[in-house]
Formats: sequence, C-alpha cells, structure tokens
Amino acid sequence: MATISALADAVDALVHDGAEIALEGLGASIPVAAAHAILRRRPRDITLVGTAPGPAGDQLVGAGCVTRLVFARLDPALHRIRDALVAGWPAPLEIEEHTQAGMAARYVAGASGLPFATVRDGYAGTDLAAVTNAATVRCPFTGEELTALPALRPDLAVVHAQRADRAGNVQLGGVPGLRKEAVLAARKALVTVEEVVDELEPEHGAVVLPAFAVTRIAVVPAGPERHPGADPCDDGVDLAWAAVSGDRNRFTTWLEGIRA
Amino acid sequence: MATISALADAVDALVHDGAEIALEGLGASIPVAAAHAILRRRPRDITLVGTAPGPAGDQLVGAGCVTRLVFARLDPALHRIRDALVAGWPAPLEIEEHTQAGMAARYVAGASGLPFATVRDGYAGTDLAAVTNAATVRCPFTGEELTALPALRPDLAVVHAQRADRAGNVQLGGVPGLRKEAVLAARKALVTVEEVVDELEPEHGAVVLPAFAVTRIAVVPAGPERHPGADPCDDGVDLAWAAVSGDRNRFTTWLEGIRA
Amino acid sequence: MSDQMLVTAARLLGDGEVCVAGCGPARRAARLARATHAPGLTVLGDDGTVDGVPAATAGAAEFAAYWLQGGRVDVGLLAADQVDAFGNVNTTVLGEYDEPTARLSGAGAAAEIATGAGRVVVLLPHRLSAFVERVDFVTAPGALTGPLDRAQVGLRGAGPVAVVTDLGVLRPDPATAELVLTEVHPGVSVDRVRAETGWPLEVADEVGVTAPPTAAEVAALRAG
Amino acid sequence: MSDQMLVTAARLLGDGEVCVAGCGPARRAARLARATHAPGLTVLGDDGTVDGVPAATAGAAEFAAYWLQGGRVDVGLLAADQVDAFGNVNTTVLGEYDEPTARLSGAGAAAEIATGAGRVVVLLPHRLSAFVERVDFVTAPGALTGPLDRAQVGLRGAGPVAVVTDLGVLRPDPATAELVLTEVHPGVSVDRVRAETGWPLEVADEVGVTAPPTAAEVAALRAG
Repeated sequence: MATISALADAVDALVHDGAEIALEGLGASIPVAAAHAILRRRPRDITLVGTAPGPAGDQLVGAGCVTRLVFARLDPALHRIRDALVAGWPAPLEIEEHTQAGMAARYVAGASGLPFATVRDGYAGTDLAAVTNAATVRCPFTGEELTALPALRPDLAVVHAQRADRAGNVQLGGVPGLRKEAVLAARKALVTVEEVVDELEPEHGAVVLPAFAVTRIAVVPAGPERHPGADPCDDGVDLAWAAVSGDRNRFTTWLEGIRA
Repeated sequence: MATISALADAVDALVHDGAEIALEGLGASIPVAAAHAILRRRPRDITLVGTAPGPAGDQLVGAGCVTRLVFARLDPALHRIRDALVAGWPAPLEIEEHTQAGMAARYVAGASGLPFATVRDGYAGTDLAAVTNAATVRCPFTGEELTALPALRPDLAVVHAQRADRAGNVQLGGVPGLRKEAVLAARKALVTVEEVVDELEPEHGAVVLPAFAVTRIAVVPAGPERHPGADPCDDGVDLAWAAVSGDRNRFTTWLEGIRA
Repeated sequence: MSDQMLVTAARLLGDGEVCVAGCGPARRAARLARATHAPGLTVLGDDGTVDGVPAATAGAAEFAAYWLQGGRVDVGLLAADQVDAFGNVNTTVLGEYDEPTARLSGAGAAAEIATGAGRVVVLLPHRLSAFVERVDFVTAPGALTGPLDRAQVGLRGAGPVAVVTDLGVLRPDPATAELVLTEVHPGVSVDRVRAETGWPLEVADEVGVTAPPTAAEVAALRAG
Repeated sequence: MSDQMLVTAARLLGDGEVCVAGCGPARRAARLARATHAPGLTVLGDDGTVDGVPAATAGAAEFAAYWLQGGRVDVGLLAADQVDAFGNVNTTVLGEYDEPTARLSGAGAAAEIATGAGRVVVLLPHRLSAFVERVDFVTAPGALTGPLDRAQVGLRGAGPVAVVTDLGVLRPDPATAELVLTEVHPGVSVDRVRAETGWPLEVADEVGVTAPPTAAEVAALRAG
C-alpha cells in the first residue's frame, strides 16, 4: 500500500546497486526529479529499462550508474547514451533493443503474471530479431508462428504523475505512454506527484493506479518545463537537454551541480 | 467510422443469420433495447458470446435465435438458457464454457490481432479444461506450460453506453465489464447510447471508444432500471426478469409483446 | 447467510490487504471487515470495481490480468454451491457435465481467484447435499486430491485456507490437505456438523467456538 | 522538410481514414491533410494520443495492441533515416550493429507500423547518403528483397506504397517491388534525383510533376 514520503527517503529505500529499474514517461511526464535523486544516491550497475529513455535515462547513463540499457527509441538529444555506446564513456553500455510495441507487450506480460508476451509485428522481417532477446511461439489453434518476447519484471518502476489522493491512489495525467504498464510490471513502484489532493477529479485519459499497486509516493515541485496539456510532440525538454548532453565537460559540471 | 442511425436500421444492417454476436455489459449496461430489436429481427442460428449473458442473452435463447452459447457465468435468473440446456426448449443449445478471465483474454487477443491468448489461471487443475476449447503453450524462455485459448473475433459486438459525441466517440460509463474488449475484438460494433452530446465530459473509469472503432450508434431511451452509478451488485434487473423467464408461457407472452 | 457466517469470514481478512469478492455474501463479508477491524482493506469486485474508489475502477480484463493473475490480490472470497473434503469448489453443474441434474452458475471468476489470489476463503451454508466427498465438477481448485497436487499442476496460491459455513469453520490439515472442523458457531454441536457433512469429517483436537457478532459488527452489517 | 514534401505526403491520406504519425514531419503532414482535403482523417500518435479527441487518448500499450496490431490503422507515415531500393527503412544504425558509425533513434514504433498499418508512406530528404541499394539495418520492412518476401515472412499490410522526398515521389513496381521514380517536384530534374540515389534508379515511362502547394495548403501549414 502506497506510503507518502520525501523523495530522497523513497530513493534510499528503493534504489539498490544492481537493480533493474524502469523509467517511463514522455515530455511533461519524464521523472526528472526522481532521476536527479537517483543521481545523488549514486547507484552502480543498474539495468535501466526505458521505452524512450529521454533526458532522465541519458543522465543516469552519463553518470556511470547504468551498465545495461533496455529501450526502443533513443531521441537525438541523448548524447550521453550515444557516447557510452560508441566511445564507452564514462563506461561501456550493454544494450537490449526492442520495438515500442515489444516493450509495451513485455510490460503487459510482466504486469499480468505471464513469463512471455506474444506479438505479431515488429520483429519478423526485421534485422532486430537477430540481435535482441526474442523467440517464436506457434499458435496451437491456427499453427501460425508469432514472436515471443520475455516478460519485463523490473525491480522498481519510477514514473511521474500529476497527483495522488491521500489514500495513495495515483492519477497519471498527460500522455499515458507506458507508465501504468511499467508500474504494474515492477515489483515496487516509486511515483512522484505534483500534489496530493483530497479527491481525484475525473480527467480525460487520466489513468488511475490504485494505491495497492504503488509502493512510495513523493511530492515534487512542478518544473517550469512541465505542461501536462502540452503537445506531446513538443520536444522543448529534449532540445534544452541536448546542449548539456552534447559535451562531456558541460555534462560533468551539470552533474556536479545536481549532486552538490 | 461510426454512423448514428435508428436502432432497427442498425440491427437490420448488422445482424445476420448464422452470425457470431457478442453481447457484453452488466447491470445498467445490459443492451436491453438492442436485444429487443434483435428479437424483432428474428435471426436464426446465432452464436451468442457473452461473459455473463444476463437477461438479454436469456431472451435471445428463449426466442430460439441462438444455437450456440459461449459464456463464463449464468446468473440464477436465466431460466430460458437453463431450459434450453436441460430440456432443449425451444431448441437444443450447444455451449462453450470458459472462465471470466478466459473470456477477457480471448477478447483481448482478438482485439489485438492475435490468434490466441495465454493465461495462467482458471483452466489448469479444473475440470473445465477437458470440456472446453483450450490448449497449452510452452514459454520459450522459462519452459513453463500455460493455458492457450483461441482468440474471439465475433462478427458483431452489441453493447450499451452512456453517451456518444457527434463525431461518434463513445463514452461507456458505468461498470466497464468487457464491453470495450468485445467491441474491439469484433469485426463490427453496434452501440446503443442514451444521448448524443457536443462534448464528452470526463468521468472516472469511463472508457472512451474512438469513433473509428464503432460501426453504428443508436440512441435509446434510458430504461427505468438503468442507474449507471448503481451498486454493481444490485441484482434488481435479474430478479425482475426471473419471474418472466421462469415460466415458458409467461416468456412466450412477453416475447409476443416485444415483437408486436 | 447468517450474520455469524459473515462476521466469521470478515474476521479472516487483514487490515491493509487486497481482497476480491464477487457480489453477494462475499462482498458483504468484505465490506463488513472494512467497516470494522480492517479499514485499510481494499475490496475489489471481480468486475474490476474498487470498492469506494471510483477513480480506480478498471474493467474486468484489467482485473483478471493485472490484479489477479498479476499476483496483487492477497485473499479471495468464494461463494460455493458444493465443496469437497479437499476444499475443491463446484459452481458449474450437479451430475454429469453433459447431462447435468442442475445447471449452476459456472466458473465466473472463481477458478482464477482460486489460484490467482494468495489464499482463499470459501463461503457456503453447511448442508449434506453441498458437502460431498468429491465435487461433481472441479470449478475452482482446492487441494485437488492431496497436499502435493497444487504444486504438481503448477497452481499458485495457498488455495482455500478456510471454509466458513453457517455451522462453523473448516480448515485444511497441512499434512493431508483434508478439511478439518476447527471451530463451531455458538450453540452448534460437532455432531450436527458431522451430520451435514458427506464424508467422515476430521475434527480438531480442540474445537473452538467462534465469537458471536459484536454490537459493532451487527451495526455494520445492518448499515452495509 | 520542404512544404512540397509535406503537402505531397498529405495528399496521399484519404478522408475518413485512420492514420498513425509519429512526432515531426509525419505528424505535420497528417495534420495538414485533416486541415485541408481530409477533415474526417483520424490522426493517431504512436504514443496513443488521438489528435483532437482527448477523451479517446489511450496509452502506448493500447495503441500497439488494439489499434495497430488489431488492424484498425489504414496508413502509417514513417520518417526514415535511410531507405533502400525495396523500400526497407533503417532508423537503427549506420554501419554494423555492434560497432556502428552512427547510432540512430532505433525502431520506436516504426517496425510495427510498417507491417501493422494497411499501407505506409515513407518520408525523408532525398540524399545520396540516405538512398542506398541495401539499408545497413532493416528496422521497418519494406518489400525486403522482392515482391513475394512479405507474404513469405507472414507480414501483413502492403508496406510502403510511396516514398515521398524533397525531390519527388517513388513507388514500388508491382512486378519487382523495386522503387520507381513516378513524380518529381516542380523544377526538379530526373537526373538530379538519379544523382542523389545510390542505385540505378528505375524511372516511370511518364514521370509526373507534383502540383505545388495550394494557397490553402500553405495557410494550413503556417497555422498548424
């Protein structure tokens, strides 16, 4: 059952060396504050799972916290991840690449207590199938061969949401992405929210996670870049990050600032 | 893309002899008016798919429209279905029985373009597995054996919803049940609504089906028994129906009244 | 259902737990627990509703996949039509499946609750016709035919940890998995329970007597 | 992206169709179509958003399963980094996968769109470096290596029916599945297209010239 605590305390309780941690959320829902708190915690040997890791994932890789990245999309602004992949800086990065639909299905399987997901598209006929963790499964009724993918069961999911009620029910808000699926697939979940309210008001498309599916909730201030109603194609966050990420020295200075 | 038309016209256009038709919805969301319109259309040889067929399914079976029933739960009030099963009145009824989770997974697989669903619970260890359409599938990663169920792809789904907007987007409202999954699994979908509005207001738990997933929308008056906010355990509808359903003569008179 | 039966079932639910309860006595018992000793109990309907949290209501598909099969439910309350010595539950047919003498409600969500929930409490009136040595149809697995069967078939969850009736409480013997009478309700004799049980019923060395409904429990039942 | 490229892509989208378009030029082209000749076009984001219908926004999981894999999308718009003579799309790496010379964005939703959508329109600037005989990595399948390959692998959908660039439009020859130059934009010569194409480009017997953006299209692009 969800407990509400300070972000640093929640990170201390939930983030451990060697853990598999899922970070989900796009645009205004990127868990920026939680990523910074994790940077301050300085974990080692993290397997980072993120469909589109975004600036938060880029920061954790650039800080050397991540040894393995599971993803489907690397936005152009993410220079730290590319530097790790191509030049091994600050450390080599192992990758496991999937499609967005594959990541979705893998989370859904994990959330559903199943060991694998079945998908039709995205692997067959591509060069991805040969370089990632995928297999085939045959339909026992039609004989069709489909792609099987291993379920994702991260140790921890970290997502940002608009708000929670005092009982710990969380209203995601904004572009849903795969935040809900990651939380339900993970063994534990840390959700940052911008406010805790007496009662959740209905909102179109706002997914609500029941309190029993959330481990910790931490309140964080809404950053200036957060506009839940913003066009999901607005890449302002990424562009601002690109300038820092594009240069090792600028990034190192930025990281020292975050950890100061 | 959804078109809004009179219920009788929609039923004429979509209900055909021999079709596989899914009826979903519980309590206030049972598609009562649509079921009556189908009774008036007098289709033959229908395969009726309904997780909990309810009074609407009972009526179609009692009227002799249904030769095969796919279900997971038969509420006690449904005497017409039992009469068909035990005494073959008015015609023998073939059944394919599943669990609620099995029906859900079968709809989800159909809606997802997959030929089969994988489930862990509900079949293994029961006597159901031996008398229904189920198989096993082995996880290619863990070696675990799980239950495989054939996807449901009904020709038509019929559900009741609170309202639609003028563009044909449908807000289900009430207890969701498996209405959304049935609509998305079916090749075509008929949705009855109580009103058409300019704009859908957000509502907790109210699933919205985009217009492109719906074939026809028909406006029907809200019956006296419909209270979307009612306790889903309120079985008033079923109890009222039980009195009619419990007697062949009363049912026949009732059916004549509906068809008059 | 007797008040005694509902309060006895309610007391088996822990504060802070997640339980699932279909409509009827199961839901009444769960709500009673939340209204009394377990205010932090989450009560899920098998239709995807979350009792008292309309915002968190999902559909039956999410309930089945994410909450039950996903392993998030601590305890399930199952109303049974027939139960046997190993706690197997039948809600499908009496007699043969193809030519039943009575057609019951079917599995609904009972089968997946019986293996998806961490543990199960079974509710039914204690009548000879319903307490049989072997159920006519295993709708929801109990221990099947012995203590090792669930693991062998790959079923998760402890299965039925208690069968609560209007006469008392039966619990499985850990060694044999067979149901044993552990408690009777006030005023009920062990002989009466035996007379209403269709197999040679094992009885605990010390049979407890359940506490009668408290004033608070009765008030909550009347209000709920 | 040039206006000419966006309007040319937009004109390939039909009124009443359901299209999926990721962020960037694909989304701009789709919105342009809806603002001009196709007001009944549904524009889905690969993140599960429904353009202009906030009520119907679902998550990326539902988008992938119910809308795309479920076969409800008529046409997908794909922005490519590299394309080859058979319309295969690469957005993964340049060079070898294990030691790339450039690490691109990866598949995102491109791979499933390429086989889940009824047909696909590919968008990219026409440059020699990007138009290669064989892509370094097949991220999203076109015709693979010939006209029968998609069916043989079990892929659904027609695959790329047009590659729209800033120089013109290429479409697959039904007999060979190889891309053929069918239209050039106003002022673009066939020789220039050939010079920017890394394989011996087939050219249609009659190469059309695309209509320049109309005033309405330009206005919609500026407004959108």
